[in-house]
Amino acid sequence: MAGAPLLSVEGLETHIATHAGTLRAVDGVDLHVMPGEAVALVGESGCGKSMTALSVMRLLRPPARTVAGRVAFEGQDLLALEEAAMRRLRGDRIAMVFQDPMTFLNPLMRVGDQIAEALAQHRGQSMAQARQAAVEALRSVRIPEPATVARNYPHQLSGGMRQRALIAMAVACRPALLVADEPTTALDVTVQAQIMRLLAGLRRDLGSALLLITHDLGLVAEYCDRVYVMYAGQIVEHAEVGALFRAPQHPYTRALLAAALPPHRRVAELAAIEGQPPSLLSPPPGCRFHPRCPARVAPCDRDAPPLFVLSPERTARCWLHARSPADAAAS
Amino acid sequence: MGPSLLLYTLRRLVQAVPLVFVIILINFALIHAAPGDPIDFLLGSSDATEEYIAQLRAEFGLDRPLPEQLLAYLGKMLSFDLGYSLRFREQVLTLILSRLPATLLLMGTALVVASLLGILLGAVAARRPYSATDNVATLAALAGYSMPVFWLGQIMLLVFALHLAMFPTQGMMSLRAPREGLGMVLDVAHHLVLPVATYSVYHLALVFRLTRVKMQETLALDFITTARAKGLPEGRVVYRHALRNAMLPVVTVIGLNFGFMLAGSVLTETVFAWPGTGRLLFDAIQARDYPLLMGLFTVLSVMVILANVLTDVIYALIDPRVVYR
Amino acid sequence: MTKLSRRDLMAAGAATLAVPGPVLAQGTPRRGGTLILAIEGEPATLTSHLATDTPAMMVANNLFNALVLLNEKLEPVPDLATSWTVSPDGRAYAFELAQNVRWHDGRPLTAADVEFTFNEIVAKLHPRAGSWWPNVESAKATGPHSFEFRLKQPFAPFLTMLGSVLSSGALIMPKHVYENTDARTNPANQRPIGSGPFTFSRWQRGSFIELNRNATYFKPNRPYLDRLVFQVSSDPAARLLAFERGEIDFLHWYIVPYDRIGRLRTDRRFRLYQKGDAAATNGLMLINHRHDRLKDAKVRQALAHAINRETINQRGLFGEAKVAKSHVGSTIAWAFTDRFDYAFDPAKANALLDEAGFRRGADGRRFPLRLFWASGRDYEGRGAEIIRDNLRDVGVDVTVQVFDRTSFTDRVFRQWDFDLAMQLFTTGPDPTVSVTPRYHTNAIRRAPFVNGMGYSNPEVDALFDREPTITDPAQRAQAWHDIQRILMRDLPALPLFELPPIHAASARFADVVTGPQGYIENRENAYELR
Amino acid sequence: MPSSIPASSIAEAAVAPAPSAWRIFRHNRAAVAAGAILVLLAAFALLGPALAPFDPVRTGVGPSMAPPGLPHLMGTDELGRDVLSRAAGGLRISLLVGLGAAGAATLIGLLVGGVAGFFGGLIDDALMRVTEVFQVIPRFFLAILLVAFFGAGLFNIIFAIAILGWPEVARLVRAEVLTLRSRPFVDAARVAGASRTALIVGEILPNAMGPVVVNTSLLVGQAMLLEAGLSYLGLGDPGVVSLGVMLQEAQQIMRSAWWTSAFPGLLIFLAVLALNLLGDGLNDVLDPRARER
Repeated sequence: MAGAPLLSVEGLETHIATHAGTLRAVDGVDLHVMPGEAVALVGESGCGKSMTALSVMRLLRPPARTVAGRVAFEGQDLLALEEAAMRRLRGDRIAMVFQDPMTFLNPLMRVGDQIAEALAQHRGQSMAQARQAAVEALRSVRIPEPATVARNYPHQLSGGMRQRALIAMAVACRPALLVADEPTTALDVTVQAQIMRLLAGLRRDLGSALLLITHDLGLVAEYCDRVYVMYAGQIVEHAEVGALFRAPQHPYTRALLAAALPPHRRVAELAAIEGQPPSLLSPPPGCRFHPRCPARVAPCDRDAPPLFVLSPERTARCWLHARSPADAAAS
Repeated sequence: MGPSLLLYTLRRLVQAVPLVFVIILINFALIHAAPGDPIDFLLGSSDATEEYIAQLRAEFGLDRPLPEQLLAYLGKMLSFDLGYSLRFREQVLTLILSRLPATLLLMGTALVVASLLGILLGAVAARRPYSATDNVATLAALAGYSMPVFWLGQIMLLVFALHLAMFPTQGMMSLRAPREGLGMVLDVAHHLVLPVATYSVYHLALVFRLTRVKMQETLALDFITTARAKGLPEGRVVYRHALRNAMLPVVTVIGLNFGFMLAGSVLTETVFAWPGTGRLLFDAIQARDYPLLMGLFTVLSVMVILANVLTDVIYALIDPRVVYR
Repeated sequence: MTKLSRRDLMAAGAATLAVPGPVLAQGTPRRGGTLILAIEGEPATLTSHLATDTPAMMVANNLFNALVLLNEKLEPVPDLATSWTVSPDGRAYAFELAQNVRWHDGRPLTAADVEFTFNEIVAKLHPRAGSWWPNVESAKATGPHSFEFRLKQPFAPFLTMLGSVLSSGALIMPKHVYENTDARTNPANQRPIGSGPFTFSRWQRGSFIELNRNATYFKPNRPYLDRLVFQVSSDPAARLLAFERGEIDFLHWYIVPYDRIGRLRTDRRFRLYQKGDAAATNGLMLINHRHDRLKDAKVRQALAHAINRETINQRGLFGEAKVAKSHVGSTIAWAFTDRFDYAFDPAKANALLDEAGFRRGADGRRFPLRLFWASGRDYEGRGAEIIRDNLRDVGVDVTVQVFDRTSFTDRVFRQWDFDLAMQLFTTGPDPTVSVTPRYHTNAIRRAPFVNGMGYSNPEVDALFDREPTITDPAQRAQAWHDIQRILMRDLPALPLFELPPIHAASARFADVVTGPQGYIENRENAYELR
Repeated sequence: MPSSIPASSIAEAAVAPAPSAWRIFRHNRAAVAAGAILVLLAAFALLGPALAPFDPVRTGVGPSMAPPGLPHLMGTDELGRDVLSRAAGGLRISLLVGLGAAGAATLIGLLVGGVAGFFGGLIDDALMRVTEVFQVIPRFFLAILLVAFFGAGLFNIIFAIAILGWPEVARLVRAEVLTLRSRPFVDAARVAGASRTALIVGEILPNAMGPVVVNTSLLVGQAMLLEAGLSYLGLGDPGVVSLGVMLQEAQQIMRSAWWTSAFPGLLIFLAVLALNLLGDGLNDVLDPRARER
């Protein structure tokens, strides 16, 4: 790995103010994405991975707010950027693909117009030109009869087609980074594969990097280079895909992997992760996973483990890796 | 889409026919359920001649069985014979039609002003919920919502007509020096200000509140995030993406409230001596002119039904998801 | 009375422009201007032959003429008739009509129109014809411009009656428009063709009625104003505002806000007129003689002593009215007497009620009564509240109930289902036409504004029947004093107040009211000051 | 399941102990103030006639048209009646009309909506058609007709106004019942052999009450305004003095004695405003979703 990262997130903290108190949705996340690289952010729903993505995009809405950290993209600190400057980046250099193609499309606007809007905004094209370009964008995501589809409303398309349209919208301006938040969750299995292959192909063609947010380890294995595993607002493990699948270093990652295996290959005691993810309003003391952890040891319920650096591309937040106090301090 | 929209409109009109039938049925039921001889309700206390009474009895078939009477009554209604006003000695329909333009002018202006202002203010307030602007606007809307219309009208008169002498107090035009052409239009507009202001307040408050809530809800929807993720300016996100979606329920409620707006017109027209159907209704109540009362009820109900059909059509124009079925 | 020719007198009257009365104005009358008059409701028609409502009469009098009008002394003066003679036996009235009168459509007005009006319209349709028409034997044209009434018997108030168009409906209608049509539904009722000082221009339904100056009016120089506009204005508060703002120039006595008269009087922008004796009106409390307590005269007299009518005047009418002391209006000076009035005396009322055998119960009450009034005239409602309190003070437990006018009329005059009721009655211009029809036994009919009280006294009936045939004024006055004595003793109703005939007009106009008809007179004399 | 990203994240807040209803309500300061105003107004209406130093009906307890001051805090009217004493009684009647009409409308709406939602099918269709008819016809006019035809008694007025309000309640209840009907706890009760009535009354309605209570609080205010409107048109019950009747009476003299119109008007305004604010507050507590009403 050489050169400067395309995206680098350091110490990101995003809080949500609620009636009951402050919810630490993202609690000190570090991650980076290299140009052209595909990186996965994996975790159960509610672990803060989507909030991380929205924090990076600066699409949070009150009561959610990023309170600390640094997000560097192509050398600029996004969190310090003027809103207008950020807007120029969004949809142009960084684009986002969302989970549910139905609800993320404006039901009252023609599909083509929704794509053309971004082009008109960033490329300074007239609406007529942008509509032409939108048809091309639809063609590039392999939608048949793109000119017709451009004139359709979202409700007239199938789920897969809608997701393609959403992707077309995101890639229309050839972004350097594509943030995809569970892009296939709402789709049929067969369609899922098509969409993922489409994303992979586009990435190759455009040379874009991909930050894939998902809970589906199968997708990760197939399409990504590196993985961050997130639990309760924190990164608990980081590794190259092969290394992670071969030898997960965090009990939570292990549990995730086990849950993803076909039933006949599951190891009994790890078949499912017992219990519920903790409340982010008042996380448990010590390791946040300890109440559910099958391998907890002495300090787990007292002291929060640091991120132990196992190798340059490998970290894990677990006392099991505490070979000496120095290791802990080093993180 | 043109022809299919037309067909849709026609179909909705046809579907409204049973409603008109129900209105007529209610009228008929009222005549027969009210205490006293139905003929009293058709005659009031006027000094009618025996022949006229006999003629009415024959026309309405009051000596025949109820179903036959209903048929006779239906027949009269469907041939636009709404009866004869006892108070004004004139065909009820003629009377109502002569008053309808004034009411439509007042209502139409108020509806447009209130809806546009209400939607605009609602959208602005929704962008910064619970800010000072929002709180003031919300409280003001609630206040407008909570005042008897006629009382508000009288306050308006005292403040703007008497003390500030900015607007005339009565009627639709200056009677001392009638004007023609543009002068007359301006004169009518001048007379329109206070009644419209009074009349709009309730509706404005309603539209404002609804728009505000719907905008807040819409701004929290996923496709707004998509629009922002595209890097669109906030103004475009709010007014092009959110407002149009938030408008859908607002349009429906505006349509449904048309009937309530008519109620406001009675009170406003009376306070400002506006020569519309509301004033006519007031006169009809004072004189217990039952044929006129029922005629007004019928005509205004049909107007409300038509307004609802119109609302459906507008909704269909805004929302591509409506299936013209 | 031998011969009652007034030809000489009347010719002189015509020469001095017909209608005497003080000219209030500074300066001389001049042409031009628009007078805007408020009417409280939309009239049914613009003619007088069907309706007797105020708005209709206010408009109709400007569009039509009568044979004669009345002066301040309630004496007849010429209108269409330039002169008239009465036969020595008092049974034939011959009129000469002005020669140069034309209908608004240009046709000449002749005696045929007069004949048609009385025989075909007044006799058949006018709601109040019953009070005088039965005296008429025939009404005939005797030439193109001469006309004669023959009566069955002498009828002293006949000319006064003809001049009082509100009571008689005697506005002359065009034969060529109404002949062979149903006069009730003739479209001309809404777009009248008359002979009066103003012509019909337009009727904006619910808004206003506009009349224009009749350029070919038969009276020289009349009228002065170019336009009359009758603006419909129902809301009292808004109407007053419009008047103060100068949007309306005239408020007639039924809609003048009595509480504001004091202010208006001192405001130089306005001028008050106190005229209208021909249409003088009293407020009465009708007493149902069928009620088993009220049929006792002592009880009725006790009520009269118990009610403080001065309070009703002060609080109900803001001190602008007068306490009514008889059934005849005080403006009819020759007939009026206040000798038989009742003093406010609760002690006496209590004594009378005890005497009548209705002693107070343990709770201090004697018996319950219902007092009805019709919504619309707020002073009647206030009067009812005061009466309730007065009567409760002497142990009569009164409940006040208010109805809309139609239901009220129905209950009181058709159903006779009431104990006490508030009602206005006209007292002018002659008691024969105003008092007799509501207390005569033959007026006990189920019809509006007649003897719904069920009062019947043969003694007074005889007087009622004899009195109009008396031609000697002194004797006739004596008869009316006798009638008042009996009526005040029997109390078919208790007179409460005489409504003040106060009209308010903008001071920019002069002579807005010049005669005894007050609000309903035509505006041919009114002019705008410059 | 369609959900926005922030929403799903915020859903985590639900894991935390839910704030109490009182705490949410208290958070809405306007609603708390409104509640306080309502309590004061209700006390004024209920105790006023007893505490007021003057007979509200009796004329001449003071001078005619005395401006506000001592001893007549709200002045007197033209008959020398004490405006404050009358207003207390008037408020009581207006509140009675408001509560009566809103209560009746809610009851009818509960019945119709509950039955339609629970039984579904033909019954639902039929009832909903009727509801639609009543939503479309100009109900204020129907109320006018009813009062004009059957007389302006207090009961008739309450009934006529109730007719105005029930269709919304019915639709609201039906929608709630439809969603609740398929919830597990209802199934559980059904399996346990509960009768239909027991199901509706015992299981479904209590759970549907939130939005209904909110709607009722708004209806009370609406009904008070409608009563005032009917009174202005001369269709108030003349036998009892409501605030609307007072306003109507004050028409004649409002220029000479502004207080005869100002105080009754202000009382209606305050009461209805407080009811609306309260409705908003209750809405936050009881029905965070259906805020459009």
